[in-house]
Amino acid sequence: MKSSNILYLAFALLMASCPMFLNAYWTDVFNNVGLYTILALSLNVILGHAGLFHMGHAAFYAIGAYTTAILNTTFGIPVLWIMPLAGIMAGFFAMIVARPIIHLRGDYLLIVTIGIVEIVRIALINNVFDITGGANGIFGISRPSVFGYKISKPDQFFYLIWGFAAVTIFLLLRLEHSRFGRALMYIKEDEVAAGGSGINVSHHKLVAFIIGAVWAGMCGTIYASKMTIIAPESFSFAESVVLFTIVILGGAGSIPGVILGAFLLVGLPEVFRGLAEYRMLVFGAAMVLMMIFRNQGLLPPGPKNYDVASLLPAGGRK
Amino acid sequence: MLLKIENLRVNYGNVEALHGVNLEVNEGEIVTILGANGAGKSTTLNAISGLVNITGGSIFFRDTALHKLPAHEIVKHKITQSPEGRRVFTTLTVQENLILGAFTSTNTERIQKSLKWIYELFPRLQERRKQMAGTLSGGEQQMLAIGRALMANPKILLLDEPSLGLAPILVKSIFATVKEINKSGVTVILVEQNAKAALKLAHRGYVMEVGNIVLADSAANLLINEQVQQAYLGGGH
Amino acid sequence: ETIRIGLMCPLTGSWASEGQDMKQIVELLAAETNKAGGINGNQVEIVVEDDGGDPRQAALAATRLTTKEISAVIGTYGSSVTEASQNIYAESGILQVATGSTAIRLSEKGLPLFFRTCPRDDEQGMVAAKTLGDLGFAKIAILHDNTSYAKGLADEAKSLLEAQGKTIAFYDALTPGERDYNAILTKLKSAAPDVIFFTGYYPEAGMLLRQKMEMGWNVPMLGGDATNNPDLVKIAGNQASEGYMFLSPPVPADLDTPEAKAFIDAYKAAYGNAPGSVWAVLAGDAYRVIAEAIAQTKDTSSEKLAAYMQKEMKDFSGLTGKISFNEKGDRVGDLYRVYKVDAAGAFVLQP
Amino acid sequence: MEEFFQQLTNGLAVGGIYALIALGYTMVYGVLKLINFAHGDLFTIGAYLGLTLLVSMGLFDKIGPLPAVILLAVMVMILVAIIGAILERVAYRPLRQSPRLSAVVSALGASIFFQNAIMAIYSPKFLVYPHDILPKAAVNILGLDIPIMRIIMFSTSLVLMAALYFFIQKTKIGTAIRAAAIDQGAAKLMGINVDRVIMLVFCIGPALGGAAGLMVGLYYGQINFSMGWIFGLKAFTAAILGGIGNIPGAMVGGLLLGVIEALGAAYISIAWKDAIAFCVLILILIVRPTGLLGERVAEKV
Amino acid sequence: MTLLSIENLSKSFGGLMAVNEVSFNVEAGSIVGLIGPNGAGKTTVFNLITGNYQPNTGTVLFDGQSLVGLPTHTIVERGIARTFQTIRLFQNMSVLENVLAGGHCRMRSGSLAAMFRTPTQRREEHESMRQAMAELEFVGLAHEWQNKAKNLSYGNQRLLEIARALATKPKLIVLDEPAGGMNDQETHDLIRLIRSIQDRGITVLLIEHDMGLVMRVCSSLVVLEHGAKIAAGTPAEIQANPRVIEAYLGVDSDE
Ligand SMILES: Nc1ncnc2c1ncn2[C@@H]1O[C@H](COP(=O)(O)OP(=O)(O)OP(=O)(O)O)[C@@H](O)[C@H]1O
Ligand SMILES: Nc1ncnc2c1ncn2[C@@H]1O[C@H](COP(=O)(O)OP(=O)(O)OP(=O)(O)O)[C@@H](O)[C@H]1O
Ligand SMILES: [Mg+2]
Ligand SMILES: [Mg+2]
Repeated sequence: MKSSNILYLAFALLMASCPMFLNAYWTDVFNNVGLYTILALSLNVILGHAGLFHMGHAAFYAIGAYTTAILNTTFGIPVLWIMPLAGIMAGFFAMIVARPIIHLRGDYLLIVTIGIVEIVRIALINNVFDITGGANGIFGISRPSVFGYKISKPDQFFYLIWGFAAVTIFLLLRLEHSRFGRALMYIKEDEVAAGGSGINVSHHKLVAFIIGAVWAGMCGTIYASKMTIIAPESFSFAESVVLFTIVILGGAGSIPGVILGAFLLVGLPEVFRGLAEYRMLVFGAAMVLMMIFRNQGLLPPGPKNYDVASLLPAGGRK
Repeated sequence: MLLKIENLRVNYGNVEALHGVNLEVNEGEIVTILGANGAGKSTTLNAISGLVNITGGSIFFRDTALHKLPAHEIVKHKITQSPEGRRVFTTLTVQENLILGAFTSTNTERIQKSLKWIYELFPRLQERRKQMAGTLSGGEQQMLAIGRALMANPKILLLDEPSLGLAPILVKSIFATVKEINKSGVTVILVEQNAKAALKLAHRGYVMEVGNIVLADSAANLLINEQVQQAYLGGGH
Repeated sequence: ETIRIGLMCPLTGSWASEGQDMKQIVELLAAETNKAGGINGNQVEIVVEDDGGDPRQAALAATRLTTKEISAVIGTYGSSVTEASQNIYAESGILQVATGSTAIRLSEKGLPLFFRTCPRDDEQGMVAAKTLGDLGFAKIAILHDNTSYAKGLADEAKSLLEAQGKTIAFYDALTPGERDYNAILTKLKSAAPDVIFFTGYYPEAGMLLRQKMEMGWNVPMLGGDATNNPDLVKIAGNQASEGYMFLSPPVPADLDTPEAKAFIDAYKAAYGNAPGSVWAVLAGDAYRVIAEAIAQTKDTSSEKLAAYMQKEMKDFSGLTGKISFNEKGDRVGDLYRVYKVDAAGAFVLQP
Repeated sequence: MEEFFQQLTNGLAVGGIYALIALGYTMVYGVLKLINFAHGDLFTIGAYLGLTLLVSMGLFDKIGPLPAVILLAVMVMILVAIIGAILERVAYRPLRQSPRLSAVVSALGASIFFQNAIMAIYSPKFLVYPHDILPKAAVNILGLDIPIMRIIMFSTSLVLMAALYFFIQKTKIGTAIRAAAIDQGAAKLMGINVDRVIMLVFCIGPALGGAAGLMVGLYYGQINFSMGWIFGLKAFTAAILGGIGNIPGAMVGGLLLGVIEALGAAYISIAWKDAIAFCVLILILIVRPTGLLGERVAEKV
Repeated sequence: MTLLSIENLSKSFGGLMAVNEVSFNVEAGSIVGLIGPNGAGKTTVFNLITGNYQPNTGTVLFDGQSLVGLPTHTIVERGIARTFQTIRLFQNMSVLENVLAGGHCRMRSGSLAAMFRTPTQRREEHESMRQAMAELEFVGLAHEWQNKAKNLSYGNQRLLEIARALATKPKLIVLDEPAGGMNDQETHDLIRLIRSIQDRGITVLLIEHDMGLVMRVCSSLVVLEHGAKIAAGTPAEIQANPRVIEAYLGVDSDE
């Protein structure tokens, strides 16, 4: 077994035992960390791996959450059944909006994605199609149930959220170490060279967007059923900024980094609660300091391992 | 002695690229540095210009300790460089690039005169003076980089592979120009892959290998040196 | 043994000013209780949590409070923020007395431990429609700011006014937090209404009044209770705000009760000025209601307190008038008054 | 038709302010390629410092409105410039060699810090500039009443833009600034003191932001700690619309954004106005991927 | 057989005709050199072939099919690979990863296959790894496979670009100044490499200012000046062409 796998396993065991010694509040903090971990990992595909400046991820998250809320409250479909559909809706939305803008460079893409999340929020507030409930949002979303077992307490959600996080990490790790994952890294490193090496740049960018959106959409389902009420302000630009920060601060393109980033960005404000009205002040300063001291992010991606020992020519090592 | 480098050490991260280089340049000389890829030639030039931080040793320009000065102060002593990879200001025009070459000078008349001279040297640049430097062809950019370094009327001119990417006819004229400006009193340090041409032009030469000077002699001697012939003059075939 | 009461309020974020006022008032009242020997001899401790004015943070703050052995919780400001915490308190069996959350649906869910000291939007909508009718306006412009509260009030008023046969000449929302509302006022002006009913918050109301005057347009304007804040006049200036009317629960200064007078004096002594927002005062009322219930029942269990508040508390003398609750936990009685700003910028209670 | 022109002037007035903030934004961007999310907060700081100085010094009573405004503007610009320079030194310089987005996160942290620092120092309440210190008169141009203050603000933006454009495009220091923006190492080889140049940019940009803050305070009266966020975002949008890094572009983008918002509010829907503005932005970028005036430099390979 | 056929190709930038009515053919299996003074339009011709620029007029036929209007990656898939005049490697990635980029267009499995690691996907990954190592071996960089591209010496970076291009399994490889920055010894090795590329059945089109190299490896030459073709022929013919001597080669004064 590879050492990184042992690390992931140890982390999983540690996490699984958390609810046993954490009170409801800290369990719930961890739930939030888990949600943000999944969201940030989904953003990481776009921002960290493909290097696309995307600051509107909350839009995809919103689509998923609202799909869940609307289908659940009007047709009573159990939320976990809606989850794949929420992902597909978000992915579909991403495909439509990203296609015409995918060729925009850096900062231009950044403002456009900010624009998208704002347009979505404004549409939700203005009760578009008369189904989003306007500023009130949608309430009365039911709690998920797994094999007839209803999930409502923080420690129950803990296993749902972190279970989903584990699946996400597993799949995204595999994605990262594949032809597709490498293509994104090439694009991030140098688009012209990537195109010149035969990589379809805009196609891969678009697929990255869609994968990120699908995951964010599924995360929206969990969020909606955990809160039981969703409102437009939960999917604002500021929310996207938090996700963006998690990815960059943790280490763009590094899955362990993003997990650590989520712990810090979501956990630190809770740790600072004792500071009352000064907590965000300290938090802002902490962000600057962390960035200065680890300017590639806290855990930047390391070199990848390739098993080429068997392929090396016999006398190849000079 | 115009320039005296003693025991120069430079690190990139944890890796030492120069392990104590000693090099001397007299006023009015053309000195060439030869060496394989990665030997540390460019690093030596960049250390003189102050672009890399040195970890040990000293660089004296007459009595001035260059190693204690930031890059932009070194230029004020009229030491300019045409760097490896050209590094022209891509979104500025050709003329703006050239004018920046004389940034430290305040004498506008002088600047205009230099500009005229560069345009005579490279008529192509005059043709393209309003074009953005980044859209020039490779060779045109090389001309611009050399022209830019000449704009300040340097006392010491550092040329890092000036012939790279230039058409044969231009390579010849560049070498002729270097000779000419050297005659007018400019000291030149020349790094070249085209070792034969460089040695024909230079007064003296140094040979570098993985961060060390391994040979120092007059250019004429180096040209007939067996070791140099083998490694750099294509003597093997 | 100390009695612990939670206070959930926005200490940071865009509503920080409300939250910090709430904290000041509740802590002042608790200090007074303690000085007077506590409740039934027990000292009171206020446990404050910041909800940042954000539903997600509020859910966390609520979960955190549930782990702190509190008997009841006060708060918070903003309906959607309160809503995010409702389930959590309900599931932990903690009495919640909301203070600035006027959305109708909060008390329509059948949560037995949920109360609020503020009135509901439908009540204000009714009063607004009636007031506008009484004042004889026929062509009415309604402007809200797309927040849950303002939109709710605007919708409520709109349907009531339409039922009365009034013309709604304009109905739209501005974006809060901006500085320049000239474009909106220009558009409003071309609709030529008799009156503007603005259901948003005081900063925007102040800017609207001021820019309306600068445009040289003097159409009357009526506001909702979220504009009851002395800063309104500071923002708009005396001249622009003169004649502006708004609906609001009465502020303590306008009540003759000894409790109200004592509170004003204590507040001034402690903080040097009169209390600003009526919503913060309603948090004070929430505290007083809980304290009263504990004192009367000699118990701190949420069920007992809730039962007492619902059934036995009648016309308890609060800082904003008499307080009783109905079976949904809503405050009963017609609370709303009409205020008008005079030339000196003072809020004058209309008869 | 009159309403249309009225709305147009409304839009231009707001746009003038966006433009002024966007100028500082674009300037900093042009050199460091840094999306300075703290720029909006420097704007807020300008507004607060202006108020503090105004109240504490009683300038308007002593020397009359016009000299007072000018003196105030100078003081605010200097102070905000100093804060900007400190910000650069502390939060951005250590990140100059790191990935671009690292500096963006540092800027976001600085923004949160500033916002909460202002709240802690000045309280979260709305603060208000004294009324009636500026002339409220309006002039009638072609049948439209236009407040003098709007004209003053608008022309200030124009003058500052022109001055800045001249400075960046035509002066030696300006060319040095642009050179440092492209290749800091090569700029050093020209004898340019890159640190100084960047420091200078970080004085000018924030000073412009501070001036805009003061203007907003003086004209609209009401300020609060979080107002920089919205204005900063609008300014960023404006800068992108015009082509980021391009000074006339910031001006054009700012004015256009203001006008789109006003006309969108007037003829489509007020509630959707920001969404309309973003839609127009996106459409423009689809057609012109580097903004209205941004140069389309095909990368030469 | 003609592999690449360029006809009346033109490209202007603003008022400048960078490439002006250029026509030439590249026979399958040959090594053709494109030479000319600086700014003559050589790199621009390459960019037109590989889809980095779109021509104003003219056609590029490859294997009988037009390439005009196709995106770069499709052209690579059709079988044209290139290197860049200013090196464009993935600087922060390993040597191996750089070569794997070339193999990308010959692989099929997508993101879902990657997540669920299907047998086909694993086989494909392994095969592309094997091929990448083989290409590194071919250019002599196998021992550097773990190194970051930016830590290679200049000459080795040029070789790595060639390996990456070869990994796309091209029919035609276009090299833009492959010997730039190499000393005589390294240039000598490069000549051998180019010949063995030809031996693999790959056609080569190259730009080079090093006449030693051009004269030794190219079977035919095309000369551009001011965007227009001024001469074409065998190296010996070109070397003796007075117009080419005047515009490009210059007179040898001392050799
Ligand atoms: N920025 C850098 N970071 C890390 N290592 C570097 C850097 N620049 C150069 N090196 C390393 O330092 C050593 C010397 O490089 P230098 O560029 O000085 O060589 P050179 O003699 O100029 O070679 P060339 O002929 O290829 O230009 C090489 O091993 C090179 O890999
Ligand atoms: N994007 C562009 N915009 C404007 N002019 C351009 C552009 N690209 C190339 N040019 C001009 O077109 C001409 C041909 O350039 P090209 O790069 O093809 O030359 P080249 O033959 O490769 O020269 P070299 O041998 O110096 O590399 C040059 O004069 C160059 O300035
Ligand atoms: Mg070198
Ligand atoms: Mg070229």
